[in-house]
Amino acid sequence: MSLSILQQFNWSAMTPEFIILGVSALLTLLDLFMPKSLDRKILGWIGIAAILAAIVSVLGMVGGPVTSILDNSFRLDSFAMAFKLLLLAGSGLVLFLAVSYKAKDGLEEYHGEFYYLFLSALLGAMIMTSSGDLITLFIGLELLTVSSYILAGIRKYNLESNEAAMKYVINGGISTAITLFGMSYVYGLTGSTNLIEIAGRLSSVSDGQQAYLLTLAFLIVFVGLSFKLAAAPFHMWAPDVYQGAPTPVTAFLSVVSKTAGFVIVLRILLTVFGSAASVGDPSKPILLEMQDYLAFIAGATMIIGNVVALRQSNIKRMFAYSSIAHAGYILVAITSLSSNMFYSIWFYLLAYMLMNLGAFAVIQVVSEKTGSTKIADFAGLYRRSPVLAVVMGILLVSLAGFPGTAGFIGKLNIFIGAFYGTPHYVLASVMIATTVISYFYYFGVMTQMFFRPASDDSKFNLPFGIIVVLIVAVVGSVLFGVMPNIALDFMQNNLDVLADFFS
Amino acid sequence: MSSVPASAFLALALILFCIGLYGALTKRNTVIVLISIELMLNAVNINLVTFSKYGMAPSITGQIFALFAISVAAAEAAVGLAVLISLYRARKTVNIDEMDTLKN
Amino acid sequence: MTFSGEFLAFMGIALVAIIGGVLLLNLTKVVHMVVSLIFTFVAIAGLYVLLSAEFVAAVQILIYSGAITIIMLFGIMLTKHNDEHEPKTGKWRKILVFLGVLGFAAAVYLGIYNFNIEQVPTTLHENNTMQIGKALYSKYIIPFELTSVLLLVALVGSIILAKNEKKEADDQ
Amino acid sequence: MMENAWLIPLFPLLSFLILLLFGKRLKEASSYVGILLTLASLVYSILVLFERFSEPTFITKFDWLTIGDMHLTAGFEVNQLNALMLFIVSLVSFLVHTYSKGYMQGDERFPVFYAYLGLFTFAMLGLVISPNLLQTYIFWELVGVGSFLLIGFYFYKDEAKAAAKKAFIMTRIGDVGLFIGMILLFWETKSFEYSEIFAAVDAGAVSGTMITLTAILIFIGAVGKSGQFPLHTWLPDAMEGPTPVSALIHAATMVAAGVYLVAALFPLFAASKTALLTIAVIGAFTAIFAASIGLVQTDIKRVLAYSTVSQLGYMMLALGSAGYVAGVFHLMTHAFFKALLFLAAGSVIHAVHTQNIEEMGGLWKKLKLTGPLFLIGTLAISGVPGLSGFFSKDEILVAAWEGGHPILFLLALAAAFMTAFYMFRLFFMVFTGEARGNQQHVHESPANMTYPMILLGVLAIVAGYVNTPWFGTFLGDWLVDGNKALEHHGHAEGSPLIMIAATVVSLAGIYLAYLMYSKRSLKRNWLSGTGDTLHTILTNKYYVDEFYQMTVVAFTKGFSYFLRFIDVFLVGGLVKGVTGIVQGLGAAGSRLQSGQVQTYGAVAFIGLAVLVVIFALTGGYLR
Repeated sequence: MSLSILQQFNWSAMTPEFIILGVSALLTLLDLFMPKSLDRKILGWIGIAAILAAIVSVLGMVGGPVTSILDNSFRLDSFAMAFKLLLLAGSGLVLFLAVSYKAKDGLEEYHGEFYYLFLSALLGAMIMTSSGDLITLFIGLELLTVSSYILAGIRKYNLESNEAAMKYVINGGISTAITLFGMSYVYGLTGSTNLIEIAGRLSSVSDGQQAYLLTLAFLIVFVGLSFKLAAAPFHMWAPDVYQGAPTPVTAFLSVVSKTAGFVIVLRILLTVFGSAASVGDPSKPILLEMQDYLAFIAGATMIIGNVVALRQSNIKRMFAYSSIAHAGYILVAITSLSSNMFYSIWFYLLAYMLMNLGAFAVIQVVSEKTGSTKIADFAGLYRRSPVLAVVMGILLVSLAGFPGTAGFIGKLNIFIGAFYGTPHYVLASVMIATTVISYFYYFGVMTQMFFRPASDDSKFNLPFGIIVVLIVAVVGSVLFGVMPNIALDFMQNNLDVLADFFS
Repeated sequence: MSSVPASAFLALALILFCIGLYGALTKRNTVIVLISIELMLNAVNINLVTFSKYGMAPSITGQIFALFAISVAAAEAAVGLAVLISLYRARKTVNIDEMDTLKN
Repeated sequence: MTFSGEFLAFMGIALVAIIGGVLLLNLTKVVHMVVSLIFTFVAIAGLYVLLSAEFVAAVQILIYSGAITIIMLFGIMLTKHNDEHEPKTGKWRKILVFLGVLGFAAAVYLGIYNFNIEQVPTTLHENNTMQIGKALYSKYIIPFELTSVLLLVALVGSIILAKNEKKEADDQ
Repeated sequence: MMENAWLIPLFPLLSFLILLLFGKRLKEASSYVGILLTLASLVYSILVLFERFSEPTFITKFDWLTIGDMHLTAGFEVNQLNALMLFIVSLVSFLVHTYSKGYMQGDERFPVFYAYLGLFTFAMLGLVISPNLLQTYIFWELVGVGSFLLIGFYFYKDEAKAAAKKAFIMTRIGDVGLFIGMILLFWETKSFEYSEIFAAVDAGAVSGTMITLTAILIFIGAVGKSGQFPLHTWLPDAMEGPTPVSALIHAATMVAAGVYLVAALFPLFAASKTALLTIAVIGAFTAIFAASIGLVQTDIKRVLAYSTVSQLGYMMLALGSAGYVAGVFHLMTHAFFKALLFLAAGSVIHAVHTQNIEEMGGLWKKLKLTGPLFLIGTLAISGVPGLSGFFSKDEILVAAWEGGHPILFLLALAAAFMTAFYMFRLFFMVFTGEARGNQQHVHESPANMTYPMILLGVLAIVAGYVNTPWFGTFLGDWLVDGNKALEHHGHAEGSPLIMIAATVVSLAGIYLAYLMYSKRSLKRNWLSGTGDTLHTILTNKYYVDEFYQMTVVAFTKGFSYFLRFIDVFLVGGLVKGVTGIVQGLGAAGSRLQSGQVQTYGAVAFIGLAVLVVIFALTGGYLR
């Protein structure tokens, strides 16, 4: 394949990736050559500008046809665009948090590295959304993961940060190995890494042993990837890493990284295993046969996340468990495989991004003020800063899935989907029951904020970045709760995910 | 065609994978844990290379995949070690069970 | 199954690889463990040759037996491992993990023990490196370039994390 | 007017927003904002109600959310039930707003209180004009939030905080049922719209078992909200809130929401005999259960709380016996007289600064207005002929009898007896006899507290006459007019014997209370204290007393203890068990989180191994 052939491809489909990659390189150079005395925050603002540019370029491509480069090793379909928008928006908000971040033991000295590593992580996530090839997916995943390891440990003179990074690396390494082990069997049974080719070849597997091996591969890959989702059984790293990592990184891990995890799960599970014949009944794809297992994992994730969250006294840990629980809710949507699955997952991730990032913005402000991340630090927040308390209240209510907020609509979508086809009564009941449990800890924080006296009366001053995040989060949570059709119309009019996902 | 069946290679890979996994989950020294993870990745590579020759529709792709896996493994090892060193600076230990300041 | 040369080579290599792994689990000195694992890595390279993947075999020797093992040794030395003994990590966890490994291995073995796909003659060993190169620079150019980013990130990240700037500042 | 009925809930919302933003600056003037805006709601509701008398149901909706190929709508509807509820809710809310101006005077967080009242009223009004289940559910939850805030208003009191949380969580448990039932119904009928659901049920598109299942699930929601057994325990605890709140929440609005829901979905329930029977049984049981607990309470508000639970049980019994009109009718009269009782109780508390009836007494002379008003409320709830409660209770008893539930009828009759007894016990202990406790500066409440009570007092007397077997059943006829599904559930003609029986038991209850608490010929602490009961019996010369003592009283006492046992051990035990399990799980999960990174990996891997092995053993090709 010569250069001229390479030039034939429609490389413009990769514009958002090129922007991120280019700016990431630019920031590296700038960081090297800028005088040491200059504030590195400017790099953050350049990063934000790059993300905005990437969003614009994605929006510019919305509605276009499916573009495939090099045998699907890069493909731009509606699914890719929809989730790329989520990832970009989430990362943009996280960057706003990051430019306002002032930890006591100084991230200042490392600010430069932070931004370009952050962008490279984002690049990895974006690649995952638009790849139809196992190798590219895997490399994207690793780019995200390795960058995240470093980000988690970037406060290198802070013991907690170091420990968080170490735990992340070890669990991440194991998960990578497990995922790859499963993938290797998928490759072996098809001789291809191209997802669509794989799907084509697998639909005709008739040998019992091969179908069996493939199902094992399904379980292995899924458990390996559940690390990224922070879903059971690979969830236990999350609380420790979330607690130890700097707050913007925690926000990144709990929102962007998790979204990317769902992206790769959807890509691989649906295309590869959605058509592969299963052991027992060749007419039934593996994905359907494995529904019980998925349901079990989803249920366990919801129960563990919500129940253990009750016992937390550290706000970041509590949010770690809550994020585990949210992963469980989304897994319910994957389990039930309803016709609106893509939409409900996308919407849920959108809502989750808004409310979670908003909550992390508040957490960041409060914990910077007090120097710790105890839930008790929120006592009397209403007295000290009514605005902050009300904002946090709205976001918590949304996280709890209360009517009138985006969180409710997200849960409603998933819940309605759970009754699609064969209704999953047990799973739906677990979802509702654990949602009720979640009220206890969300309202625990509310009680602290509104019903407790404050320890001191000092006020908060909110940096610009935090204000932006808070406004976007609150407006979004309420807007999508009251008028959810906005998001839906966008999705339906422009992005026909279901149609071009498998083509 | 070949006197060694594909399943023999696969079984060897499985054994090595399990050894690596067991090491990663039970060894006390963090460096050994990291290297056990490398062993797991190696086992995966054996699978990939085997399939590239004896699998369905043999092709070079498996070897390519293995190469990618090797480079990723190298990157992970490097980062893992760097994290370990910065942790060691603060904690003066490489014992994995002493990393427990973060817990419930 | 005949006792062909290939078979004998496989048996020998497999034996070395597994012994290396088992030694990793059973030795007490950290450095010894790493060295025992070098055997395994080299043996795996031999396996690749058997599987007509000469280039991968070379890379395996270079990267694993060379680079990774060396940085691990460096890591051991830099962190002045203070105890060489391997005291018990929770006994129960060991037992459970062992049972888990057994179950997992058994279940997967059921899937592969009889794995035989009709073998087709391959041309993998002919100009192996060139085939890889061609594929890498055409079909897999995107992941290839991304890998370069990944390695760069790992490089920069490792330097950032491992460098002790406080000390440096003191020296100057 | 009706096409703009959506404005009605918006007035209180506006009040909420204004007070949220400017409450601090407005201070005590906040009350005027709240009062005026609820007055606007009230006036508008009255206009809508009158218009609805002559015009057909008005309904409008628009697309709100599309899921897959389902279109969910939002909008509002004014039918008979909705119009009536709008009126009741806005009236009671307006009166409570006015009353609170006096009652809450001097409270530091006065504007906040009014803001919460506005939010709550908004939610409740929104609830009663919702044309579909989903919208109902959304407002249903909002009502929960409002009540959470109001009950926990005195958050510096630990009991209030606990009560708020309990109310919230207990009703949430019911909501789980409602939500699941709602979604199931959605899948069966492809719609949340009431009208479409009824049409589907009518057309037989839903299987019988599914109707029963969804109806019962939805009823669980009503059980939680309306404090029916076994989810009733939050209601008495919720008395920790300010008294006007109790009048609002526990008389006319939140607790009535459950009854309203069952009434609004009545055609669905009517399609399943099992569902109706469940409702009737739970209702009757709750009625007698709560009444018997009410016999021994010493806190004035708790007595009223249990009586509320009991009266709600009546309404459920009525609905369950297919007495749609009876249930709604009692909902209305109860709203008036119970609000009156709570406000009067608030006035008493305001005067004597205690809630313990043991420390009251002889207030009749000191509270010249509150006393008679309280008496009116007591007479009404006891079912004394001529007052509103009498007619609606009679309607319920007729419905129960005609519905073919003689046992439930007897239970209801027994509960009526108890109600009369404990309400008059309350009345006699508070208002007659010697003053007990420390009552120095007892004075009547200010005008803005007494006027609402007077208005409610008038309503408590006359409201019953809109639907009587004597003068005509206007309400009943109007409620079912033009609604095919409700045709057979209008006013039921019953034997006059029922009315006589009801009168006899209520008078008997009053007489017994009189003997024990006013005339003192029976030792007055035979139930609540550890007095020498034997002695009382021996010295007692009245045949009728001995008769009571041996039969009714002994039975009641035993039964009462039995029910308390159930309440404490069974329900309490169940709740403890569930929380215990949850906490145990939490503790276990928490302990596993030991900080050992390899444990985390091990858990993940063992999880994988278990999944794989299970698959190999069950689903594998080796099977």
